[in-house]
Amino acid sequence: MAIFSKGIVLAQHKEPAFSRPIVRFVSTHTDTRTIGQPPVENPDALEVEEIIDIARAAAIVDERDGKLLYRKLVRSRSRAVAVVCDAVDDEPYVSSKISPLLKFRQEVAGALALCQRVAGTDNAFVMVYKMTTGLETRIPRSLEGYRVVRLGGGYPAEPHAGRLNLGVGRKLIVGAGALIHLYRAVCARKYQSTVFLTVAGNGISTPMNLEVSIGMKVSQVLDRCGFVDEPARVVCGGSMTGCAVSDLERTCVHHTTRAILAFQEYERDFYYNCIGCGRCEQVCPAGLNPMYIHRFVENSFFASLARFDAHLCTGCGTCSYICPSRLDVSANVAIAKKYAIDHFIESDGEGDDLED
Amino acid sequence: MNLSTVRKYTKKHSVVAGLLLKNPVVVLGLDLPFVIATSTSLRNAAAMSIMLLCIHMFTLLAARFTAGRMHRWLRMLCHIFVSTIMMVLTRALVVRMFHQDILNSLGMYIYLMGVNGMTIYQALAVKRKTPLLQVLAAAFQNVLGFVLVMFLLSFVRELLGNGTLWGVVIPLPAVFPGLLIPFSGFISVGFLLAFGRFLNKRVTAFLITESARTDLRYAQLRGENRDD
Amino acid sequence: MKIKSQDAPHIRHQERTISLMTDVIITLLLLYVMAFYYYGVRVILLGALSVATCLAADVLCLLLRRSRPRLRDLSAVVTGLLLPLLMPASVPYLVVATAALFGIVVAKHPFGGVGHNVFNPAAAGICFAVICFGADVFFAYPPTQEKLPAFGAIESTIVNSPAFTLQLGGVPQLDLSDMALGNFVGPMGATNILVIFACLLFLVFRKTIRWEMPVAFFVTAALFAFLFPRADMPRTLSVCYELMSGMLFFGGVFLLGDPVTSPKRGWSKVAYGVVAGIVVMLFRRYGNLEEEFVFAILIMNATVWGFDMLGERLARLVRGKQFESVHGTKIHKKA
Amino acid sequence: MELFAQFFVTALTAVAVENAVFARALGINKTVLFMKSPKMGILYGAVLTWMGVLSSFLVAIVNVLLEGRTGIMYIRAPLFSICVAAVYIVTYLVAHKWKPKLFQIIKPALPVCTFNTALFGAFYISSTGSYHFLQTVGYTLGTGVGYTLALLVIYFARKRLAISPVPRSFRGLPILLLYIGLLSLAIYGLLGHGLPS
Repeated sequence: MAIFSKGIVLAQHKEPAFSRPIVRFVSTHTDTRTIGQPPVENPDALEVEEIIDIARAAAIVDERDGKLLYRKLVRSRSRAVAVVCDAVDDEPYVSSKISPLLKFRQEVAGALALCQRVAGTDNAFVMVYKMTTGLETRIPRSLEGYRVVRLGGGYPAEPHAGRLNLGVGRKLIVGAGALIHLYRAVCARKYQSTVFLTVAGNGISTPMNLEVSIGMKVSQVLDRCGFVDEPARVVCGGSMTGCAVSDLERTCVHHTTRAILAFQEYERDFYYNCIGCGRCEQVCPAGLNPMYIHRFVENSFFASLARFDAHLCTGCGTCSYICPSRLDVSANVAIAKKYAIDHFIESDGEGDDLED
Repeated sequence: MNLSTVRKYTKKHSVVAGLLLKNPVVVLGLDLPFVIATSTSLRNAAAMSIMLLCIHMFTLLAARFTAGRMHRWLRMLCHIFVSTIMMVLTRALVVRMFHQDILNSLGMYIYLMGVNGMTIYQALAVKRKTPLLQVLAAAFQNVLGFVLVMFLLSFVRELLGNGTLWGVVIPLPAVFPGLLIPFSGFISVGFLLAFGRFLNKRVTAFLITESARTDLRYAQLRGENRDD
Repeated sequence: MKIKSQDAPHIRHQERTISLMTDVIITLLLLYVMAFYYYGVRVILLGALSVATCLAADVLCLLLRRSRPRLRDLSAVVTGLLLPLLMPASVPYLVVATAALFGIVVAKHPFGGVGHNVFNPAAAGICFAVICFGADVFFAYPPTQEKLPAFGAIESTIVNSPAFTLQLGGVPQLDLSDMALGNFVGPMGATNILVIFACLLFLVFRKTIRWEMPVAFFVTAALFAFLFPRADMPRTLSVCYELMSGMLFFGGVFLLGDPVTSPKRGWSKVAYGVVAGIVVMLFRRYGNLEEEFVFAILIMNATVWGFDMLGERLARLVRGKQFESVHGTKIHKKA
Repeated sequence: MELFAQFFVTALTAVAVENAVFARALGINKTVLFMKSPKMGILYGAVLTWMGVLSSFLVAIVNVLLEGRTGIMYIRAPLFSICVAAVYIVTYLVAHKWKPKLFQIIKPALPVCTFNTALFGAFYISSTGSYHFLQTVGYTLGTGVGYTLALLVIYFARKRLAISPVPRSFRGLPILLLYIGLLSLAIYGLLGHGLPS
């Protein structure tokens, strides 16, 4: 999306969580379980099928899109032109991909080598988000011999991760956490029992990156980091796309949980209706017109929605962020997207979990 | 649910709502041009009402006899001629009743009454089997609706736009001559219809609350009786 | 612990609609200061009356619509401040009140209130006032630098405005620097060209109005005036007079640039500005009144929907091309 | 030459300034205010233009014959009706006989657009304004074109108003009338003084 990649510049509140060491906060009886086989001494001797079997047996889920890693490997075996380690943390407060990447460099490098063998290509690199605000830890140019590509641009940068001009063909894009777990599964025969997530927000006393066991309650994680004050909102996921948690006791950390944010102020006041300033149209990275989609949905006027291509929405939430009237534009656009996919679009099944 | 209160008020309600909401002018949009353009003074309203009365009644009378005897489009032509002839005659009548300058204030609309939509379409709708009196009664009701809207609008527009009522000067602090121009006819018809709907909504809500209240009263009575 | 649920995103931009409204209000107050310098205290009274009428009508309509009246909703204030600036300083108070009432009660609230009005309330009110009270009341401009009495009848000599001279086919003998400084007869707020230009820069810088539409509008109007001067004068002089006289500059910034009644996409805005420029100049040339700008604005407001839909169609074509270039396949449509 | 100039000026006047719908509120009823599709509006406008232009030939002749006679107002209306009725009959029969497919299309629009106040209004204006032949034809043509444009404008206005939260009392006809009223206010401003009627 060359001309439509407008994007918005957000204040990245990644510090201090980004520079602090990653704390392991795991429950022991899940952490110690392993796959039945003995560990291999040199991973380079493994066959491609063995790697895929290990990935399947260790039940590794790519936190990037919540898909099983071995499926992606099978899809892209000896077909991809490049292997990309995705550490693009473009949402504010979230650094749960980039900071493990910087801490476990050997794991990432080894897993990248494995993925290269599976994909049958020698083109592999790491992709990070070019952060404008100054970080205390500087991001190296290269990481264990792999080139580190910095992805610039405004907020919705992750959709463009697959769109670097590496020539036509498929790219195998795997999140950093999944790579680390893959290497652990190969070398130490461990299940993926943990995820990396960021706990931050102005409601948290000590923001940090944690490695948390899957299935742990949100309340436990929050207690580990401590509150400044009673938070008004607890968000499971990124600050732009995450969903607010209503019951902390019954919500658990799962594979794709990137962050747990606690905010004090309550941001929302419905005061105006849309005055048609057109800012949402200016910032929409997909080139849609969220204002008209919003109005059509508000007046339940679905028949004429076909011309707005609501199914191209990437759900980045930029329109709601920019809206001066604090309207829930993105929620209505999501409704319109669902309607459009049901009524106007016939979905093509194949190849949707690999970036073309 | 106890409907006695509803029955008590339904007649008034139907009068209030029916005249404004079941009106051929505002519901079927018939004769909107005349209502919009010529409802600028009570004289105009009276003249147009008289003309429409004569034209409409006589044309529907004719339609009652042409019904079923000839083809639809030929019927239409007959009605057109009848209404045009009636227009010419009633025009002379109106000029005799009012002063000559009614022609200037009405302009070409007085001629266009010969092809007004209400007469043409409702004459086509007349069936052969329907009794004559019923046809005439329906026609009279339609004309009544037109007269009502005409007089309401022209009252407001003449009073505020010209500061007079039936030519008599009413001392007002300010007049708005813009109200005598067709665009304010559009706007005032729109507001009149909206006001009618608003009134209808209020009356319906009042009826519902009233009947609910009477329900409550009856229930209490019954409860007391049970206690005895 | 009390947790409120809310849709994403959970952080919002700090800019608020009320800040957009306050930007416009600040610029309008600046114009009021200039008008006060030229015409005296009557200007302030006119503005206060207009704002009060607009607010009262707004609250009344909101009550009738069974919704909570919000006094901090500043859109009515903007309308009320706009109205007197387009009128001569000697205009009776009744005219201002009538225009305000018409704008709010007819042009704004029946169409759905703030943000949904098809026609600009201020423009509609001005149009109604012009038709109601006639050109001799509305276009009777007092000379500048004359302090008008606050109340009572105004017996001041009526001076022909340059717009009137141009409409008669004459050439206004005015110094251009005087015109730029606003020292010529005309609507009480619309003559301070330099101040309005500063306001335009401020609003564009604050992104309250986008730059495409005013630029396209003024360029088109200037080109039209350059190609077809109304009287025999140098073409550049014709451009200056046409742009500076009457309501054109003021309206091009504040009435045409009103975000509610203007297209949304960039290219729609450009096309809208171009067509608006042509229509305004044609109205000026062939209209029978001295200043036809507001009527042209009303007509253009009716076409915004068409411009937006055309812009959507164009954007859809571009999106299809993008989709093909990225995914190699067409966007699948149900038959 | 200046005859044709007058022709075009009269036509343009009838299209824009003295638009039948916006300036004189002629030819509107529920059928044309609530069109199903823009095609329908174009059909109605086309039929009205066709009937108008054809009958305006006869009407112009009638105007010439009646020029300066006394008692015009008694025989003018019947004569106009006869002219339009003659064109109506001819069109009906010809379409019915030779073009049955076309006839099926225009059948619903034919009576509505023939005996239409917009059409007769154009004739009366051309008669009272004592237009000559070309002016009469041009004015009728312009009226037809302006009527078509007005129907399209009204259709798209309804589309626009469908996505704004109009108060319930104003939904449908009232808000549409307000819309037309404001547009007609703008057009009246272009005219600037009273309408000839």
